[in-house]
Amino acid sequence: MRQQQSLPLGFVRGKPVLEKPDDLYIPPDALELILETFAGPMDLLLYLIRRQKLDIIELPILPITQQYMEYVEMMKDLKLELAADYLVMAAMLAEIKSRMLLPRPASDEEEDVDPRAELVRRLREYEAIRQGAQHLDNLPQAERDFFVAHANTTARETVESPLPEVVLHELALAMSEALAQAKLLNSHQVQREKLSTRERMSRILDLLQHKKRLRLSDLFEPHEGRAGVVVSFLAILELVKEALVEVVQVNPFTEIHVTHREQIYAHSTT
Amino acid sequence: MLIQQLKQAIEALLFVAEAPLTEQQLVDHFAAENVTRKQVKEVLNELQADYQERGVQLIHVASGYRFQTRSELGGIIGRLWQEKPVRYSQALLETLALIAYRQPITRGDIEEIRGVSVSSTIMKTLQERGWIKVVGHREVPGRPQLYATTSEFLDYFSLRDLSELPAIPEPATTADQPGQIAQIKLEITAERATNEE
Amino acid sequence: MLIQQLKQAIEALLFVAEAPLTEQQLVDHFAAENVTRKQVKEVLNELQADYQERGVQLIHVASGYRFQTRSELGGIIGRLWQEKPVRYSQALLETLALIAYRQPITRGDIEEIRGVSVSSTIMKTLQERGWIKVVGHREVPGRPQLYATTSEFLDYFSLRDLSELPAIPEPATTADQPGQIAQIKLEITAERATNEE
Repeated sequence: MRQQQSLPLGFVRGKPVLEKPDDLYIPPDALELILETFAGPMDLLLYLIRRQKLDIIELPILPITQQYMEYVEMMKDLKLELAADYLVMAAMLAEIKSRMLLPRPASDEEEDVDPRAELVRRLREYEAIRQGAQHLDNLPQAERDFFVAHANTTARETVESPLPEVVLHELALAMSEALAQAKLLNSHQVQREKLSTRERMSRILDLLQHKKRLRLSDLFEPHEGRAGVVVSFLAILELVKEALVEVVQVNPFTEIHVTHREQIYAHSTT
Repeated sequence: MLIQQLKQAIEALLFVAEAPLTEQQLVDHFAAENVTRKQVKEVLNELQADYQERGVQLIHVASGYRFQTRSELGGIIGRLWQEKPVRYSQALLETLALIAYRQPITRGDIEEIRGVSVSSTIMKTLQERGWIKVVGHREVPGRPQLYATTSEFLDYFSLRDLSELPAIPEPATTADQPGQIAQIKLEITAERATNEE
Repeated sequence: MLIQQLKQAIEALLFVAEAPLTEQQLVDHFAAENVTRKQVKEVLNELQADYQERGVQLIHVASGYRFQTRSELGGIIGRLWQEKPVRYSQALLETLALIAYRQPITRGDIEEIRGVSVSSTIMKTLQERGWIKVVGHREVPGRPQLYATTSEFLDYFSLRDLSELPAIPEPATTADQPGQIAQIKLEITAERATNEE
């Protein structure tokens, strides 16, 4: 059996699990825990260095490589599906180790770079990032440490959405567009004169909504003058033409009434 | 638990709870700390006094205590949700124009001229705005309603009567358009000027 | 507008707004009342002082000012809800830390430093939370995406800007410096291109 030393099997809730159970039985859950213990080979390597109270700069490559390999072997022994990343690191350590062991050619001295330099740089950077991760975890976090404060308000309910604005010019343009669509522009030339008539038509119809019968004379307002009388008269003729009203005179020389056509039917049926 | 801590905690709870919290809920919330009802009451009273003159106040409503904004601030706060006015659709404007220029008119007449059906939403919007109203029915099968514009419509557009409606411009789609050619020419000139900069 | 009224209004606004409000948003909100930036600043300072010792505090985060509960009360307030707050894995925190402290950074850079391949789940989680975003591409073969943190990230951790992150050692410089300098230059170019879009 492999010598264990005090290699941890992993960490459970931040505490290193140092001893493998005597009977070598590891519950399946624990296996996964071990796998997930280290965030990767850099994490493991850093742990090994820190545990031995070694300096990253003076990275003692031999013992570290040995320990790392032991750990990896142990994981293999436990039939853990080892992440390829751990093996990549193992290969890297082995390479550095072999380069350290080779005698250095004196002529190359100027270009000679410590084979550990790159790994040391990475380890230091990784250590810095681990610290950063720790800082982030310690920062106050929304929904864990603090909650956004809100007060109730009824102000929102009183907000009225503003009504769209329309300018007169847009209306004329829209009319022109509508008529263009119908290719009816020529036959529907709208004259200002006629608009007064149409307005009067609407007014007479509106009056008929409330009063079923209107005296013709009531529709002529003397204060409007001759022009007003003409407009009213034209409106009545137009309404008759469009079959919207009826003009009735029961007997000659009696009052002429303007009624809704519907009214006629009502009277004739009763 | 110190009363000062309890006060901070209750204050924070009232500001984050989705609904008002009752005295009882607060007592229950601090069951582990053996907080008494008397202490909760005391804290609530203190908080109500603290916030008396602030922008938000602690109010006791039917379902409990909650913080809410001072009622006087309604208008200023409401601006947060004030939307920019939208624009009416072309369909609505054309419908309104047809009613204005061709009144009294039925929905069928409008549909015939526009070649598409008029949505009830448009008619409803125009009626709610007070710009059109039903002035009668055409005595044909179905008795369709006759629409006309209202005096609110005239007021909105500052018109004394319909005869003041502008004459209808030539539609922009026809071929013989001296105005449009001139416009294009101007655009090119403007573009050139920009390029020369 | 009296400063006392302005204070009440700003206090209320900060308590009802859906997101933090910036000084500028507040100045704009009171445009009709001719409120100056100086007055808004003054009120914000006063409010921060008023709430210093209360259960909620006025905090300046990346996207503006907001009221939030004291961090010490997290546990007590958390009881309001059934679910326990999420705990993030070491792998996720390390990835996030790399992006936060070394941005803009590619996935390759992250993998190189962490010594493991970055899981897509982690990147997806970080993006879904709105904490990281792609800010450009490094102009090397494959044009890998450059990641950076967002203001939502800062808001979540109650930070105003990246300089408020607790310091960590600077990355050690390597022997092959020229390459790295060129790389940094490219990153800046990429970032600028994104900003101009």
